[in-house]
Amino acid sequence: MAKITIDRNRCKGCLLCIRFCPKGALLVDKDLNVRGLRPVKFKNDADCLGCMLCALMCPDCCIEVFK
Amino acid sequence: MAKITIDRNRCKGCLLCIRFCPKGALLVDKDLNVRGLRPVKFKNDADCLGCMLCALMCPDCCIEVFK
Amino acid sequence: MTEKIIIAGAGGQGIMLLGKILAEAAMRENRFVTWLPAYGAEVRGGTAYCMVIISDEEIGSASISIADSLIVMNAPSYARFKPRLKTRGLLVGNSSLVKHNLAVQSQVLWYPFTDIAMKLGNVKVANMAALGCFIARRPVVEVKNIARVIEEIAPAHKKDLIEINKRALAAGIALVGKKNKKSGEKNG
Amino acid sequence: MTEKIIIAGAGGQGIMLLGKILAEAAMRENRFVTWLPAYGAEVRGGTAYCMVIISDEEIGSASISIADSLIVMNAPSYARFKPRLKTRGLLVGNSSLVKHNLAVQSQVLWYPFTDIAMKLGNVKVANMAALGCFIARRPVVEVKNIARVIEEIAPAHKKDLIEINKRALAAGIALVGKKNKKSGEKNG
Amino acid sequence: MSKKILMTGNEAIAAGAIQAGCRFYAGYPITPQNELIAYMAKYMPQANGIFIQAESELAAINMVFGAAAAGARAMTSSSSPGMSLKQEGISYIAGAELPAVIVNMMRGGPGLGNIAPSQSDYFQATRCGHGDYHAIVLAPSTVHEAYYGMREAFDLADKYRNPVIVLGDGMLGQMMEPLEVAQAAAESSKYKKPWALSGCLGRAPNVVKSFYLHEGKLEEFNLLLQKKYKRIKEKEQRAEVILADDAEIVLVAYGSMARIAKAAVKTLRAQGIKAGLIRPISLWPFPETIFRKLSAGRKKRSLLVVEMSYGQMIEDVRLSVGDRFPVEFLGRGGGGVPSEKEIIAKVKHVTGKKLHR
Amino acid sequence: MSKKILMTGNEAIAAGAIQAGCRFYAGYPITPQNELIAYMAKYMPQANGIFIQAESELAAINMVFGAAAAGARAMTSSSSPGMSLKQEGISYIAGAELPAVIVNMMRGGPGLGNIAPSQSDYFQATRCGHGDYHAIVLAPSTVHEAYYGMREAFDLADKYRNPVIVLGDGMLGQMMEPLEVAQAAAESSKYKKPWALSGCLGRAPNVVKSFYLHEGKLEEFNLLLQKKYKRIKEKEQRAEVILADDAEIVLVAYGSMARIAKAAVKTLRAQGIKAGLIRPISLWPFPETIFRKLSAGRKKRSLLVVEMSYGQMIEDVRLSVGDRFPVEFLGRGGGGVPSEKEIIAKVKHVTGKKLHR
Amino acid sequence: MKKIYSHPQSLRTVSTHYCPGCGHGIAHRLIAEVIDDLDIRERVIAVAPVGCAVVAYDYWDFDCSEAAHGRALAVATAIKRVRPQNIVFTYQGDGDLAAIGANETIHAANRGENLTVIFINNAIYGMTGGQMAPTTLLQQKTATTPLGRDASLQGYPLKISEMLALLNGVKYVERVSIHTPQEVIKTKKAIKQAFQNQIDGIGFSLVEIISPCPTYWEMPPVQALDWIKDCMLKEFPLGRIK
Amino acid sequence: MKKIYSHPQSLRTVSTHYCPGCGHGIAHRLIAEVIDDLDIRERVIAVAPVGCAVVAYDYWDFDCSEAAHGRALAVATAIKRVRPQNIVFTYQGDGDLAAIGANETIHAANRGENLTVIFINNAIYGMTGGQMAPTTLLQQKTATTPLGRDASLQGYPLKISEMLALLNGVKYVERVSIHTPQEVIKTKKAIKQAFQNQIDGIGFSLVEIISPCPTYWEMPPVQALDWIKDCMLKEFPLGRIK
Ligand SMILES: Cc1ncc(C[n+]2csc(CCOP(=O)(O)OP(=O)(O)O)c2C)c(N)n1
Ligand SMILES: Cc1ncc(C[n+]2csc(CCOP(=O)(O)OP(=O)(O)O)c2C)c(N)n1
Ligand code: SF4
Ligand code: SF4
Ligand code: SF4
Ligand code: SF4
Ligand code: SF4
Ligand code: SF4
Ligand SMILES: [Mg+2]
Ligand SMILES: [Mg+2]
Repeated sequence: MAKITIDRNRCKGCLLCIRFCPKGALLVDKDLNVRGLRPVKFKNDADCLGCMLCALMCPDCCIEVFK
Repeated sequence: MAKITIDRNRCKGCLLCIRFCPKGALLVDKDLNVRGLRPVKFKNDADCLGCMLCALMCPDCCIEVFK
Repeated sequence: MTEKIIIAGAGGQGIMLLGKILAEAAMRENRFVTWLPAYGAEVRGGTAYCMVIISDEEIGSASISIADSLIVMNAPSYARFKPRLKTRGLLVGNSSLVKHNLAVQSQVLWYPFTDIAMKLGNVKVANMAALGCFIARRPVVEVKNIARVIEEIAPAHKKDLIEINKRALAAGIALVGKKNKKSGEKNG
Repeated sequence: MTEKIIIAGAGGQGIMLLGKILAEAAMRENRFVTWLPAYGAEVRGGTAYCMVIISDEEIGSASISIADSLIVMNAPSYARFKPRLKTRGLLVGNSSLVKHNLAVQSQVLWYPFTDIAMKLGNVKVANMAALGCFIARRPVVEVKNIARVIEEIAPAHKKDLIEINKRALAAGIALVGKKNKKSGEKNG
Repeated sequence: MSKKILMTGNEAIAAGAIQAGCRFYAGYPITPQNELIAYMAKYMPQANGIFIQAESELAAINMVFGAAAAGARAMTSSSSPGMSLKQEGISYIAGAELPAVIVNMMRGGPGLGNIAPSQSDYFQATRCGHGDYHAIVLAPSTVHEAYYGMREAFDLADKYRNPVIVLGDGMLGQMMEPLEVAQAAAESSKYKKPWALSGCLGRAPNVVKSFYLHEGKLEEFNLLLQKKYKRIKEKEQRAEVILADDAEIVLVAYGSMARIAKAAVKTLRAQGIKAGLIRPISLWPFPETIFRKLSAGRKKRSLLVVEMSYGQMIEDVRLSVGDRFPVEFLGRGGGGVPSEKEIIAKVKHVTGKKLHR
Repeated sequence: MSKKILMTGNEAIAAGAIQAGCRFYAGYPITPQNELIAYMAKYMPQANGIFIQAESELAAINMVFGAAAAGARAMTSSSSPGMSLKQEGISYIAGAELPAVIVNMMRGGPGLGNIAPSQSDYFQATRCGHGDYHAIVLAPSTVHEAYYGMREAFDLADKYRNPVIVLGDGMLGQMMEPLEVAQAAAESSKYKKPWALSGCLGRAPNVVKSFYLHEGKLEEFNLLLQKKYKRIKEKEQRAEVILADDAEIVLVAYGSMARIAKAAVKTLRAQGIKAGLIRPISLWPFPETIFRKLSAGRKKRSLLVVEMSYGQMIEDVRLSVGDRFPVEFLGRGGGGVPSEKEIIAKVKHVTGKKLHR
Repeated sequence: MKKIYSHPQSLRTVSTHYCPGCGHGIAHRLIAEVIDDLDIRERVIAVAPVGCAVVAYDYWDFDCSEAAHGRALAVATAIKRVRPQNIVFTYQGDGDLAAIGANETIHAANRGENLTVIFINNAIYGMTGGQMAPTTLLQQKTATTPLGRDASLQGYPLKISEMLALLNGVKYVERVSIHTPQEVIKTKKAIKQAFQNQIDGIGFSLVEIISPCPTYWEMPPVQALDWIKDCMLKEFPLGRIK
Repeated sequence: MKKIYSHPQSLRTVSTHYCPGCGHGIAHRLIAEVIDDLDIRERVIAVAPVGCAVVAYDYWDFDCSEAAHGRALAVATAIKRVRPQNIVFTYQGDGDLAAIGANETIHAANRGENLTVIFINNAIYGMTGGQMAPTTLLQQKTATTPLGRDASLQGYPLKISEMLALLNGVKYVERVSIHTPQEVIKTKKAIKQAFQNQIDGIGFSLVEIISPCPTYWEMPPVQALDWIKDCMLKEFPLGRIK
């Protein structure tokens, strides 16, 4: 079992993490962050692998991975 | 039978022509030219081939060749 | 009469275009007008703004320190430019994207322009809705001139966009046209 | 007392060195002295010159428009600097390499320095012969100081050159020392 | 009546240049003049002209040297740091007596600084690089003037075979104003260029150069240059003068700054303060004649120089008026722009007038 | 007593720099300063310093930026065209507040010009490149001063964290004069450099930069710079004054030119003409205080500025004295050097004195 | 649960000014990770370019110098010579390194300076608003090639890494990309190698990173990664060049 | 007797300022001969460098422009673009072309400008008095490498012709020498090819000529030619590079 955390206020919504997550474990939040845009969030029920692909691709280093 | 002429006042005495003449047809003049240095001159009795090697090497384009 | 307007929002919200349409319309009315964009590294990170001055006299600085009106389309712009609106100035705000408080000494028109645009079928026309709303309250140029500009500047292959832009403009006008302050208008 | 000397000749004739030795000697006598070379593209095509000023007072310009003395070691230099010698200035000329005429309003010392040097066994010491000749006529510095400089500035591996340079210097001095004008001295 | 269009100052300069017969542009991107190069990229080929994005400002200015040597109306543009890089090239253009136009849309300095508008390259433009040369320097203040000024810039360049610098700033470059574009084409052909390089068919070879090897030759050439500069100084001083005659305080400002000063003058007059404005349009030659004439008017008056810098043009003003009037200064640098309010406050301080509203 | 040696001005500058603790030199060959770079090539490694022949003047000045950022006493040298190429870099050095020394041995311009001595980069040195910055400018006049001035140059650079330009000319660079070299080593270590880049071991990271992205920040920084410049202006004006007190004509000249002017003053005094000399040593800050004080002396006097240019320093003189004295000018450019004779003739012309011999 | 991926120490936890999906962010992070891994944060001196990454010093938590546009390698040369014990690297865009700064690049490389160079090739001038870079692809539309880059007018995409590899002074050149997580991992390895080389005194080492600029490629970030694969890698093949 | 070798028309009959035995003289003459042979004297526009050949325009009898040190190819680019019918060539030394001007060289080449470049490699800065050039050999003593060029400090002799050959825009590169009459003949052929290419619209063509500088090599002219053979050609092999 693994999970990730996202620094939602630094997230720019580029969606690269979503593109590369093998488990579809991320989605776009419908609430705005402080930047006034929609960050991604982790699906709490997701079957996260802790593979870190999302973190590897995040240009804003918003993601931390736990396993 | 061939011969060369040398523009003695433009000659700088670099001796490249002498170095490459296969016939030893040139020598250093003992009279000074207007630059105050010793130009080369053609030995009038020389067995010039008209091979133009002297002219090819002259950096100051002082030599004309006749055949 | 001189009107100094700051328009601000996110990249992609059509901020520059909003300002340009306003400026073009003013030009067609032979007014003095200047339009000044944010530029360079300022535009990274997704913010955009421009400044429009419309006047009956020659215009000095195209840059606005204190604005008569402020149109803000997202939260960071609101935060950034709020202090530059003059006391009792006009604020037109996009409530779809801004959680606003009311501590502004201004006339405020908060409407969900993004939602309105989405309902019209294209999120990109939120800017026209905001423009309509602004112009209805501050008739610095004639609406018909704005409509003409919208028609004229649309690229040939995008003529289909004219209609929806005009509808958004109308929707914006209608918000104020209702002449009631219920929905979004407040005096703070 | 101020003596302005132009020294000129071909590259390789030791023109700069002649000037430097003179200047060094003057420095050892605690005189004010400047030495200014020709430089840059001017030195292409085989000409070289330098200017030396020796004085008891601070020196203004190190550049000499009108010289008190002129030492010329080849023909082009003679042609070039002849006009810059003051009326009744001293000309020291290398008759080995210059076909000179006498239309100069100066004291002239023409000697075949190159031939003299060749006789001494090294064509390169013509400069010292000329220096000796000059200094014998214009004792602006003491001969012993010149000799000291020659000793001191010779590079370690070329100490053997000291002797021949000093001999050339002496030979130059001797030319004038003869105190007759037969050989080369004329008043033009 | 021709149609008005809304254009940025940067675009207006580019459009004005093409309209003036410019057929060669080389430049390197730098904010805040990127709209200029983009406009050139798009429209120069349409005018059968040559557009080159150079590998650097150095390459760009030397391309302009080459194009001008070949007889084309040629220009480049940049902003402050890039302009510093062009200094050697501009000196060569002046030394080879080539006509060329160089645009500098100034930004905040020193160093990389920022991209806000500024006027802190005044010294550089008017006193230039190495050697005793001068570029003619023009400072437009509106989009209209940016556009029409280019024709003048190219004409002056051709007329005097001299580099012309158009000195603007980020604000002028970025802002849009309505512009009525010219209908008639410029008569660039009236300037013949027999000295230009075109191959020596039917004539002796031409040489374009600034190098003088032989003693005295460079000085001779410089004396000719100095004569030319004298001629330019006599003939090409330009300024706009507003309400200066009876003014007790005359503002002096150029470019974008002059717009704000003008607004301040209006406000001050409305408040009963006799303010005026001199707006130098040619910064070199500096319009000193106008300042000299100022003496004829009323005695007790002061000048107030307003700049987006810490005081550069003020030196030319002081050199022009000497001790005859007190010369005051208001300036901000690093991208700061003195506001109308600040100007008015300063005027009131200088004239000793209280704020009466 | 230390031994005297005969040295060129170029070598003296190099030797003086090494003696002053300079341990980084980067330069690109150009006449007339090649002896300087050659000296550095030979002796810098012997002093455990770094010598780099850069690929260009641009590279050289930016290497100096880097070396200064890393905390070294760093310098470069060039001559006029190369100096123009360094303008951007010098502005960056000023903007990043780095101490560095830049030598310009001026030659004839504009363009490639020639290699004769000149003073026509005065404007460039004192008014510099883009942005409102100033380099401190020192102008040595003898080989002795060239040598000892380098210590002062590096000290000023470190003290104010500011670029210092040493402005000489081809004649000073090429000529040899006797020099007594210093025995004691310079105390360069008294200037601590906590801002220098050395790795952030045991401290917060250091950043060396001139860029200010956020609105208002660059202006704030510029205000600090302006304060520093004010301080320098108050404290660092330098000039040599000779016989000016009672002079009816005061010559003003710097560098090599001042030597000739000095000789002229002597000759004039000998002829009974009361001449004096002010020789600015710091060109920026210009020694205006000395000129201001001049008023205290005799009334009827004139100033005669003599330059190897067509009039650059004269502007600073005029700005300093205003209308109080007539300021006359004698100058030659393009490698021409006003002679003692020309100066004397001009003085006599100005003072209305006949030649009495 | 243990944290298996966390924010590197050498990277400050601040928002960058980069556009969403910009490759600079990934490159910054990888450099910070390598510096953490090699434990050299306190010895590192970075030289930031003029380009979108101009304020990289606001993001990295170690000593950093600015350099004038294109001159990073001149600045770095001097820093390294003055402080040979420090680890000095430049971070430069394609405009900075291969256009205005190509001369400084070539000569620092030829001198064999013991430096690390991180070269961000995004085929565009980001900072100034999307003009042609030396590496812009043929047909690619930019602000200064509105009809697409035309070889007959603007020449060909410049492969400066291949040119540099010819020089004796250059010890290591590799071209990598960050368009997939796998390539990101390789990129980190290459960066590490380039730093390790400097630590070991081996000499001039350069990593060219193909990096997306969604803004001026005018496409969403995800699509920009595809464009790298489909277009950029055709012109700029990945792998060890030297 | 017939005159079988005479002074080319395109070369003025004046004395040059070059030192005795300087290779610039031979190169000037060969260019003049080629221009005569191709009958293009009246179409040619030369761009002279800053270097010993700065006043080449005093020796050639056709149109000529100066260029600032290193910028000849920027100047030439513009001249050729403005006047495509003319034949435009640059003549540049190693300092001019490969040090200060390397950037202009590379980018003009990469743009594939239809130009002819004559590159005089004499491994030294002649004009300024014998400092190190990018092409200076290892161990070679110069004014700025008094102990000889040291690879660890000054890097390696730069082979810019080989670098340029990598560029798509470059069509012809050949390295020739003038140390024997046979090589002089080959040099002339190469120069002719480079001009013919331009006439035919083929594109960027460069001839690198290994050329003696007896003065700053500090040897008599004849010995300088031997030094070319014995030393320079080891580092700079002759022949067609592209
Ligand atoms: C001397 C100078 N010229 C031009 C500029 C403007 N400028 C800033 S960054 C840049 C190019 C940016 O492109 P690149 O190096 O590829 O970096 P990117 O932004 O793409 O990461 C330019 C031209 C400048 N700041 N200084
Ligand atoms: C901007 C600038 N920097 C430096 C110089 C000085 N300079 C003139 S020629 C030259 C180099 C000459 O070497 P090269 O190009 O190899 O030509 P060569 O004389 O050897 O033929 C230099 C450095 C200059 N004139 N301008
Ligand atoms: S660690 Fe892997 S599985 Fe988990 S969210 Fe990230 S990419 Fe998806
Ligand atoms: S990759 Fe990072 S910045 Fe982009 S959407 Fe995901 S968390 Fe946000
Ligand atoms: S033509 Fe041949 S044989 Fe005759 S002189 Fe010349 S080199 Fe000698
Ligand atoms: S090659 Fe020419 S210059 Fe040299 S010696 Fe022979 S004729 Fe004279
Ligand atoms: S413009 Fe391009 S390179 Fe610059 S921050 Fe935006 S995406 Fe990144
Ligand atoms: S210095 Fe060298 S390159 Fe220059 S003219 Fe003399 S021999 Fe030729
Ligand atoms: Mg880029
Ligand atoms: Mg060379």
